[in-house]
Amino acid sequence: MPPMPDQAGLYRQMYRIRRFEQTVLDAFPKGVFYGTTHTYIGQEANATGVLAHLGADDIVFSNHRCHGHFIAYGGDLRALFAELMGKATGVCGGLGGSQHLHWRNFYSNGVLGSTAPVAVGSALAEKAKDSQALAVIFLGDGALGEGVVYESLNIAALWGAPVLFVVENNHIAQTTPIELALAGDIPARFAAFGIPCSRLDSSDALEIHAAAEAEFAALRATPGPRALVLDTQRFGPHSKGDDTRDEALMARIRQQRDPLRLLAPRLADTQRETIEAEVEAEVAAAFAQAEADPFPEAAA
Amino acid sequence: MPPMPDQAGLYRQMYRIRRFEQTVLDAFPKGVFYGTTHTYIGQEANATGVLAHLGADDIVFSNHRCHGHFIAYGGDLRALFAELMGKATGVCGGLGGSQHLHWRNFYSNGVLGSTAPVAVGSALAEKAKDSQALAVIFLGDGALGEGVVYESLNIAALWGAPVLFVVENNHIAQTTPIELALAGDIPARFAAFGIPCSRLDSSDALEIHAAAEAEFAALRATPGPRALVLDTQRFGPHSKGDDTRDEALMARIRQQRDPLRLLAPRLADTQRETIEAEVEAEVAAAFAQAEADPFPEAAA
Amino acid sequence: MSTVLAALNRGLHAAFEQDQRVYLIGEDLLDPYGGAFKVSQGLSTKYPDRVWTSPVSEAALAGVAAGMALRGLRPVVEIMFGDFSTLIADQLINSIAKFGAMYGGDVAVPLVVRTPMGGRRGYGPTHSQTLEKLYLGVPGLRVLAAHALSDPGELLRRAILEDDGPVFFVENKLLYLRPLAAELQDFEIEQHTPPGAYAATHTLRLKGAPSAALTLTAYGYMAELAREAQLRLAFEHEIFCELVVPGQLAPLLPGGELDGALAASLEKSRRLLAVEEGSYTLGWGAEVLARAAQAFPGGLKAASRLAAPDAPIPASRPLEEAALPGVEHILAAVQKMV
Amino acid sequence: MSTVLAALNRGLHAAFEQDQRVYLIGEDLLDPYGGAFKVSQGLSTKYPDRVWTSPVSEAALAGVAAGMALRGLRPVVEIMFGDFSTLIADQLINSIAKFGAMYGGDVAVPLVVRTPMGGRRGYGPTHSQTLEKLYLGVPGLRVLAAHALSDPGELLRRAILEDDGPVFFVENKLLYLRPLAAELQDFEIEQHTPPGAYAATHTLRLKGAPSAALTLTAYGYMAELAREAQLRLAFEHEIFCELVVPGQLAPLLPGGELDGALAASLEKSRRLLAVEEGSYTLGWGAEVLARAAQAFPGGLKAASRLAAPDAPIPASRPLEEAALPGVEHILAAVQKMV
Ligand SMILES: Cc1ncc(C[n+]2csc(CCOP(=O)(O)OP(=O)(O)O)c2C)c(N)n1
Ligand SMILES: Cc1ncc(C[n+]2csc(CCOP(=O)(O)OP(=O)(O)O)c2C)c(N)n1
Ligand SMILES: [Mg+2]
Ligand SMILES: [Mg+2]
Repeated sequence: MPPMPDQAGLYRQMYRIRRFEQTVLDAFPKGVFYGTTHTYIGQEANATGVLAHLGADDIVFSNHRCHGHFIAYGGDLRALFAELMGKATGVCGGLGGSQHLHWRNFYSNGVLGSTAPVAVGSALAEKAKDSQALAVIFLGDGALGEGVVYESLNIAALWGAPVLFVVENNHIAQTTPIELALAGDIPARFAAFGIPCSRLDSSDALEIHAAAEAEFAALRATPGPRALVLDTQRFGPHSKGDDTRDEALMARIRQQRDPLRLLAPRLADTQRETIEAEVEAEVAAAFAQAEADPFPEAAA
Repeated sequence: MPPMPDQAGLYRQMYRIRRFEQTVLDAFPKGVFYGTTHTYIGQEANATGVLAHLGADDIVFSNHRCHGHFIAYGGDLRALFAELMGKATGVCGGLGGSQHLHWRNFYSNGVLGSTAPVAVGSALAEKAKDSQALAVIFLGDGALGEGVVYESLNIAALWGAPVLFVVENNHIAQTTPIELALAGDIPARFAAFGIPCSRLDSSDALEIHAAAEAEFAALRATPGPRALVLDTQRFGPHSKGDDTRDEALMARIRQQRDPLRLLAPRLADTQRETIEAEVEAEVAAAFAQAEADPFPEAAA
Repeated sequence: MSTVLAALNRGLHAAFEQDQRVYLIGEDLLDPYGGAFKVSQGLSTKYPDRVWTSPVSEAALAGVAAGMALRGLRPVVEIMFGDFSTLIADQLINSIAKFGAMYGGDVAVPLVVRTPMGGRRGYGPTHSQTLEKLYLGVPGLRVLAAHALSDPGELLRRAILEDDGPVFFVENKLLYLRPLAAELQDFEIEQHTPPGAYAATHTLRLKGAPSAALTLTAYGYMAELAREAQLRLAFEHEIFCELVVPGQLAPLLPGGELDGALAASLEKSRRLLAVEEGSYTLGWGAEVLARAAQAFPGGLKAASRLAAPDAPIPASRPLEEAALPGVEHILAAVQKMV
Repeated sequence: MSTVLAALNRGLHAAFEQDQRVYLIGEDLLDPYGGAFKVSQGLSTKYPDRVWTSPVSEAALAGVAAGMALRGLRPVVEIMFGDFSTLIADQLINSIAKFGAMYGGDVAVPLVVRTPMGGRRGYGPTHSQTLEKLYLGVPGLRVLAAHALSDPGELLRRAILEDDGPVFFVENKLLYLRPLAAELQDFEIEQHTPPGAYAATHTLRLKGAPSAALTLTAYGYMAELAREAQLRLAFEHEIFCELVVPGQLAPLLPGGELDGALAASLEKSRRLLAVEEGSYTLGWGAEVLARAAQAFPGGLKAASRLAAPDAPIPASRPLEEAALPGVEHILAAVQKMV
């Protein structure tokens, strides 16, 4: 029997993501940040539940909506704030900005789907080096529109790449509902390339943790790609203030599908409150530090 | 009950393709032709059986292996010979060459898979114009490696394009056997995008004719894409003299899967011989005419 | 006062109204959103059957439009960010731009790919590029660049309705909110339409200025900055320039000939500075300078280019500002040349 | 005598032998075929675990190689025809060439994309192009062009083993069967390696010739034709030229500076003809001429380019021959210039 997941740890991680993202959305109109942002609010359980199983050498490929992935990977809050502010202390020294992060074995890129073959290649490299490391790639439902994703599935299956495709299906791409963008069925798309795919409709970090555990175990036991489709909900706007969805529906969704709300009852109140207070302080400190950090200097 | 197919007509058409292609392969080393060529020998029943159902306004998209498609579409032998020779009287005045043909509603291109969205767009245009015309696109098993094909399947399904995808699965792409190039399953790839797909493993023109008849009927009755996978065999080299397959195996395949050999017993000997003699004369005349045709003049 | 954005939107509406064969395909086109930069707003409400919002599939979008155009429609494709035009490179180069000539000339592919380009918004390396230089040398493709000197909506309308070949239509993001043809009262403007083009080249002179010591040339949003520089050079430094702004970036005149308006200006000034937001090497300015060198074998007194460095565009504001050519950069470059 | 093809094949074998991190991915790589142009022959037999023959998926191949390179391998990608490099444009431009700088500089992407370019074989509009001009202005990407003057296999080996950034390696199809460094006895050859490069620029002078009246510059197979023209110009027309042949097409020197070898030659000849097989507009020659114009503000006596017209390459032999610059075209162009 696998050990019980660390519920308090999962809660803390999700709360860190939530508070980070809320801080970003709140501060953006004040001109503290620059550029664009895509927040992870509502989807925190995905990154948290999945990346809890990551080994030290495993690789993560992420997309435009990468803050949550980065934080769950273990990325530093101050460095992430700083990157969004364009500061010299940012994850990539301010060069990448919100969508282009790299730290250790974590890579994100803003061109949808373009990361799929890169993730497959990285997994194949680790296999060739016999390192036992594997790759996880997060894709949105929208990214499934890109052809290179299917080329990558085919190659991953043919060449036995140790890669886990995680589809975060929040049923929307920017403003386009999935019904207008995706014909057929997501798991069938993986199956058609001979890639085993499981699916979970949940915002419960424990359920996602368990589903991901099974995927990682299978992936470590048997080489070759696998897929996990996580049906989820995006609570906030696509980027900033660009949500065209029905407000009443969104209110209901936020009520029913909040990963924090779902996990909270499992923690003792005092424990939860301690975590929340600690995280508030951590996020506030990270934000303040990043704000005080210097901008990079342009080479002459 | 649909009327019986015109067996003699099918035989004649296939024989025309066969003799055309043999003439090309025989004459190429003599320097009569210039550039490249990909012959259709062994696959004649596909184009012939499928395109027999084409309406006058229907559209055909073809690939590098396009001579058979072009001839079955009704294209002129002399113009095709001339195009391969680079003559002014060629299908495209010598500009396109073997892989780039256009005549009436027939289009081919040499970039694998690139025709898929174009075919879908043409079908959508006809639907928008309410013309009742539909599009047929031929793809090889190898072209299924290209991502844009899957983008096109998705869009075709979402937007209800009246298009028939015909996959000619000859189990090889250039020199690469399908086992090294295609994971999973071809019909499943269409099904994953909600596209009905049927499959037939045959080189019998009558069987293919019947299968295509059902597809065309369904396509005309209900809008939306469909797919037909035809398992087949390429008898000749990929292009010229570049066949790396086992010769004994190929001999057996040529014995068992020859569309002409399969249809011949259905015709009276005299009828068959008459057809063959007529086609021999037709092909020889077309070749001679094309040879006598002038080259285009370069603009100064 | 109208903006470039409003003008483009009007141009699309006019095209839809005037010709039933006009269709729009792209991502997130439906109202109220109306496309990421709002250029397509109102169309899906007014013409629900002719606006097809799509999956995130740029290559197929371009190919689908090609098929529609081959069959007699006049599709417009919106690519959300010009950075993603790389995904349609094959369709553009090996299908769309080729069909006309490679099929022997009896096929037309009347379609317009519209896309925003450019930085200065901190969007980072994959959402800030000025990539049209990749397409300027593609045989069979017309490349137009919206600017604020005359109505870009009318240019777009003509590209959609009157051009029987494919058009790549570039819209700089910062141009969208610029007022149309504003503050031009200080300028004398000459318009010249190159042979085979329908987009005019504009030549701007300050009214009453002495003869120009230098010819600036720029397109799109860069022309706005160049115009500002032109004013400041005159008033702050008493350096008088002419500014030549092409609307059509490709094709250029056959045989390597220099555009007439530019040639006329250089004839007098003998100094050339080409300014662009794209990266330096093989940018638009390279072709401009090459043609100028061919046209003036005796040589110009000075010829130079200002462009972004050959590096990804940083997200950080100070880094991005330093990288992309601005008014100050132009002032400095011109001062060094005269 | 060795050919360019044999040299490239040797270079690949040497790279595989010298470094376990070298992998090859591409279409139809397995022996006995060994790739459509046979450059990869023998590798799959000798290194079966490191040669991965692939589906027809160019974009994914490039991306897979990027991932391999990020994780410490040194992959080589074979794209069967350079015409299909359009399919990897996004991976090249928005991933491969960007990762290094956009991630803040601590990431390396050591990979080589090898691909044949060029026409003169009647393959038609989608299999005959010379498209490297699309990639010469891509920040972060090195573009090398094999030529027959020195060992292109050694250049390839160094690109694979010693370069920590991405390389786009161009091989003209007609070059494959050219003998290596043949018939150079009539020439005095100077080699000059530009700063930051490892591919030398070669300057060719006819032994004992008087000072050059014109500088020819060309790369790849075009350099072979230019050399032939150089000889014929001397012997048939008594026109003496220097020929400057770069091995590295991009990046060029920062700040728009002209390559030293070219500058030195022009300093004397004051006439420049850039010759390339790609299509005219924004071809390689545009950047060469632009830099020359900047470097010689006083002007050259003549500056010109010879390139294919801005049109698809016809399949028909006489049309293709007329379209692609050949020796006769060079002779005519030079005679007009001196
Ligand atoms: C190739 C490409 N096309 C378009 C975009 C613009 N874009 C950014 S995010 C997005 C929607 C993505 O939807 P999805 O993949 O479902 O992720 P989500 O935003 O829902 O997390 C789009 C269209 C892009 N970044 N890349
Ligand atoms: C995009 C692209 N990549 C590679 C090629 C080179 N090529 C030409 S035909 C071919 C194999 C095609 O196989 P398949 O689609 O099965 O068709 P078949 O030749 O078997 O009829 C390849 C790889 C090409 N034409 N286009
Ligand atoms: Mg989504
Ligand atoms: Mg095949």
